[in-house]
Amino acid sequence: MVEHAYLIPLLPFLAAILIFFFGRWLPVKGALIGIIACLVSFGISVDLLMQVMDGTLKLPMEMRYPWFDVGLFQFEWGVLLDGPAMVLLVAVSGISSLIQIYSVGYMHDAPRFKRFFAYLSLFTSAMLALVLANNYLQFFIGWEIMGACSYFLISFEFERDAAGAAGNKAFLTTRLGDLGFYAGLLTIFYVLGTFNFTQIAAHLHDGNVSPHMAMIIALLLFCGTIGKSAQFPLHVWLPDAMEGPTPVSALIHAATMVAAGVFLVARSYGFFLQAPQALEVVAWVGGITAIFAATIAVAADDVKKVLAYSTISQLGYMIMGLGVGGYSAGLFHLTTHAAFKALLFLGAGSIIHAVHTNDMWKMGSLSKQLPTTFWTFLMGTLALVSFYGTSGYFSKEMILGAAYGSHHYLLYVIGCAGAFLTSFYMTRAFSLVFLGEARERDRFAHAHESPLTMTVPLIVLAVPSIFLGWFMHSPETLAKFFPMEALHEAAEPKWVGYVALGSGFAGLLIGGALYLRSLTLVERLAQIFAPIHKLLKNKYYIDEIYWALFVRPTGKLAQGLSWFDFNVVDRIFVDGFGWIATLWSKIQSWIDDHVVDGFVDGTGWSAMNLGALARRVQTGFVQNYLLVITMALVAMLMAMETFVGKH
Amino acid sequence: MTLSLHHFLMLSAILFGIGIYGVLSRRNILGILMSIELMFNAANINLIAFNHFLYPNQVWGQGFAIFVMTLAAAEAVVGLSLVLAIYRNIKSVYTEKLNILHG
Amino acid sequence: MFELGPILSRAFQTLQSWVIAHGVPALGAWILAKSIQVGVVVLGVSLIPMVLVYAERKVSAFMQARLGPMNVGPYGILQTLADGIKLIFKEDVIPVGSDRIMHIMAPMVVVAPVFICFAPLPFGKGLVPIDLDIGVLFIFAISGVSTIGVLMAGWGSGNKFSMLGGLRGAAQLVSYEIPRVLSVVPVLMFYGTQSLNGIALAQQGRWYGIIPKWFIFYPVIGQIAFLIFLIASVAETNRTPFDIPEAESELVAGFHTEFSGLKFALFFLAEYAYVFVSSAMAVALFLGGDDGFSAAGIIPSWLWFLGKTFVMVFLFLWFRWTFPRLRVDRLMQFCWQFLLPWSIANIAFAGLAVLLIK
Amino acid sequence: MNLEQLLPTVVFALMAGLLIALALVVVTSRSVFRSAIALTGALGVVAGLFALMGADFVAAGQLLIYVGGIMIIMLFVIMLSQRPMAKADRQTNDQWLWGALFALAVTCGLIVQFRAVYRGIFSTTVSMPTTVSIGRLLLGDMVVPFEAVSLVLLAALVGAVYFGLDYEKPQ
Repeated sequence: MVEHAYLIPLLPFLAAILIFFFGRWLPVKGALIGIIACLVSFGISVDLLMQVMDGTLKLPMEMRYPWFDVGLFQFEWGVLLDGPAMVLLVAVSGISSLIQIYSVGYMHDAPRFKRFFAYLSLFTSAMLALVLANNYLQFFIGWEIMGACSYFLISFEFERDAAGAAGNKAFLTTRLGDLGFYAGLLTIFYVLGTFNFTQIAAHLHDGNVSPHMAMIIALLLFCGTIGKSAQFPLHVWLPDAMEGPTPVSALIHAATMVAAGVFLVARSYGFFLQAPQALEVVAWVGGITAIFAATIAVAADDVKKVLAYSTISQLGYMIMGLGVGGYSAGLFHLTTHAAFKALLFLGAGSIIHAVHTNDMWKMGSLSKQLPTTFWTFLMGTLALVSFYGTSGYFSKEMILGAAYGSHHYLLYVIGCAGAFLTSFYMTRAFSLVFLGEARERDRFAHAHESPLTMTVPLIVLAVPSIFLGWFMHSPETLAKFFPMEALHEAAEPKWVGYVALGSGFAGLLIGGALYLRSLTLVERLAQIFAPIHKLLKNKYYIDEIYWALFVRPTGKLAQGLSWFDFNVVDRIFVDGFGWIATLWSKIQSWIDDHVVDGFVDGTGWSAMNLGALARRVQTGFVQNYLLVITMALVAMLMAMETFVGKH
Repeated sequence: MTLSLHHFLMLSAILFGIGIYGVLSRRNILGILMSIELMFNAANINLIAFNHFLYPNQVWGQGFAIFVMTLAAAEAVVGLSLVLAIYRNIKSVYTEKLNILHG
Repeated sequence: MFELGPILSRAFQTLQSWVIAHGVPALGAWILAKSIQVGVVVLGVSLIPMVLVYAERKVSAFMQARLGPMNVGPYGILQTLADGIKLIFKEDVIPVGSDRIMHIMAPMVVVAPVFICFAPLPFGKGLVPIDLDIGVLFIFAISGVSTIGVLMAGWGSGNKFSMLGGLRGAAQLVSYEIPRVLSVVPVLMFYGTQSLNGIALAQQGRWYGIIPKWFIFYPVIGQIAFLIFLIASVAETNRTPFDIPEAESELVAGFHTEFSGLKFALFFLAEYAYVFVSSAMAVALFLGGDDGFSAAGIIPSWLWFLGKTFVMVFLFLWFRWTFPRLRVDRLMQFCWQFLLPWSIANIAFAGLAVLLIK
Repeated sequence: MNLEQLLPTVVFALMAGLLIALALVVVTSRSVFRSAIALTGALGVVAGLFALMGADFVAAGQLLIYVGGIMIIMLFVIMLSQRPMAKADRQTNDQWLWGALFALAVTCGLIVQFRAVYRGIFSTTVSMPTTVSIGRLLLGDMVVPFEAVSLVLLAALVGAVYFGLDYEKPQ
């Protein structure tokens, strides 16, 4: 089976093509094909996973096939199957199948149904190809196809201006990061002459890369991660991307595309290990993103925006985990997060499907109307706030433990604060949506549970959200899937875990107390802390800052240049020259009038004849020019032959 | 007498010369384009002849000839659509009518 | 038992050695042998249209529940000959104000390539006139020359309708040439050769002992390629439903309005010869060439080939009485927006299939 | 000299004569349509020369691309921009004499050079079918120019469509 691992990305790709061209005539407009292809990929992945578990398949294993030659360099394509890739394969194909099943119900009567599923399939195949890639080139291809697909999917409802703008923003912002990634790729090829992961690892092991070069490469690659995984300076696109249909948000912004950025760091970990400063940068970017996004989520009103910011925040955790040396912790959190965040997004989709609004303040008490959604959403929430025993608990504990263990105490505190905020905003969202009283009677009355195609994926996803941690958290399993050279994994004291758990609980309690007991108190608090509230509501004015820093200055610069052109260039140079010319001509006319009056006729005559002569040259007749040009060319060649060509 | 490389080269030289004459002397833009095709073909004859007589075990010359043909096709397509555009605008395909740059 | 190939080659060898024995130099003997071969092919090419014209008239008659030509010879077999004689003796009209040279040359330019197209066709075992390594490309390249003839006819008639007919005809021929060539590419990819004989030979054999290994039986790819090739071939031979260039009701008779007598006959000869060449190509490329089912070769290979070819020809005649004519813009749309994408997609499928099989 | 060597020489002489005659018709004929037809013939003869030099694939390609493609488009344009029954205009411009002299000079120079340098180089090997090796070359060592040329063709297509748009009468 393993020699046919390339089928995993290939099947969804074929499905995408089939749906594109023949979707009209296929069952369920082609959606069935996409789902089946994805399920088969999932089956193959699970089969491989089983083989890994019972030890018949040794990891990592690599297969290489020649692709094309350019000069001396031979490019290959191939499959590299190692622990992280294995886990991600299962996660991506499984979640994607569920999301496609869910979409059948959710997109039910949307226009361009067929195209939607083609994009989903293509997107899945790109992500799977990226995960299986054994070289950076293939990785980059998958990465870019995903970028394009995310653009199509985010602006899927392009009739609305906001959706189109969001797609543009996501595309352009991630492009900024990709620029760095691309530069990094070029640097790698310049330094090592290969894109192959194993060969690069060997080079790194032999010390063929100087620490400085490694740092440059690592930071450039990290630019790609910042863009794709929505880390701090470039996180702005992800909340806007919520304009896309909810299954898209679940697929792109929970399980796959943003995970690609984290996966990139994991794949390039060798470079980062050579450059501790770069690792430090990674850790701090992750930490800042984690707390930063969590604070914004506290003030968001849109249920999808809350989840979006929480995604950014959790991605920050993963990046931070990788940055402080917790390789397995970061990837572990990536896996668990994929499951429960997909669940939460799909749950949110189910809610929106029922009440036709995103605003949490217009919901309330929905647990009575949407029981299945309620319970599954509850499980997802518990996993996200790392309630004891859920999958999120184990992975987040590991990250925080790694932060403490590697002596990043400040990051540890930030992490704990983030955990507190996470619990707080999730409790807030949960209470506003499901508990309390129904604030809009009409919506409440019309809300009803979603169809089976939507609820079944929720139930299926709820299982790993709760139990995945139990299966994977033992050090042996983690070592099997996320093997790493040991990096000062000092045993941290027990209280480290308890504090983290406690901060989560605190958030849970405070949030519950506030939003379940009295909403008036919440409003009072919002008034008291009005400036902060306003700041958070406006997302720290980041968009406005970017507008002011980058977009406006460009306009200003253009205006300034135009002013300069008009006032300086025109006034001083052009008019000045004009003045000088006038002066000169006055002098000349004086001389003409008074000194060379006698020669006027002669001058006029000669000027006229010179002009006529010059006029002869410009015949305005193309072939005449051509004749002269070819003659000159032949003359030049002959001259070269005569004077230079003597060997 | 047996065929030697210079026979083919001389033929291509003549063809090239005829092409040059056509380019320089035809009034009609279409005539110029056709003469350019003649010159392309002269070059192609040279490429194939060198390949055949000097490097008979390789096909690089033929590969280049294929590229020349492809580029000739591209040139002809763009050139002819330009001719049509010109014809639409000035209702003529004679070069001396295209003299608005005349000094 | 009745294979023509060995008999013919033995006859040629005998002839050649006899001639050499009588003092003719080897080159002269070779030229003589080739001339005889060429003569046979030319004669065959000239006879085939006569048969086809008769077949067409009979088939159309039966499809319309008529009798068709019955008077000249038994069952009207000699009708075509009589028509030919009539056309030869007709006055040859050259319109005033037309471009005389173009007018005279046009039918020749249309007809001449057809004869060359017969060269690489594998008529049976040992019956390939020239087994060219680039056979498929060669036929496409040579038959493309006929388009020039159509344009010459349109221009040389000095008649607006003729010119329009010529333009439309050439546009159609050039357009349909592309999907036609592309539809053959999967065949070439699978068999790795362009020689028609090689392709026909590669299709011998059976899957599970029953299904012949003809390209048309390759799942999906074979059928798509065959359909596109068939449709494009019908268009290339200017036959209904793609007979826009000579649509009587719209353009009088298109580019051959002004042609009469023998020149008119030449256009017809070219059309029917192209029908035959297209059918033969389809047989060699998709239907296994001379591969047959008879045990121990009771039915010789050339008969298999000709039989299949005439089945294909019948298909062409059948189309004429089944489909209505397309409008000219629909015709182009069908080519560029339907056939072309599908043939390219088919190439992609074939590439994948070849990759997966190897 | 034996007869096997004579045959290609005779064929070459015939083709060379025909080619030069047709090329002269191309540049001297008063009717553009006739020039184009003569050019078509000349291109066909060049294909024959290629076949004579053992380049069978390129010869077929020459026919397919030039005769089956470029020339047909050219004839199209001629038919769209010329009047068939009008009296043919003078087809040479005022500098034709200068052009002729220059072309003659270039031709003579080239012939002298070629005779001096490449005399007496004979073909030694028997020609083999070249399709396979050309395929390997185009997708092997020449793959980058191959892709680049496909881009050029795409650009040419887009350009042709752009120039062909009729701005006067939008639909």
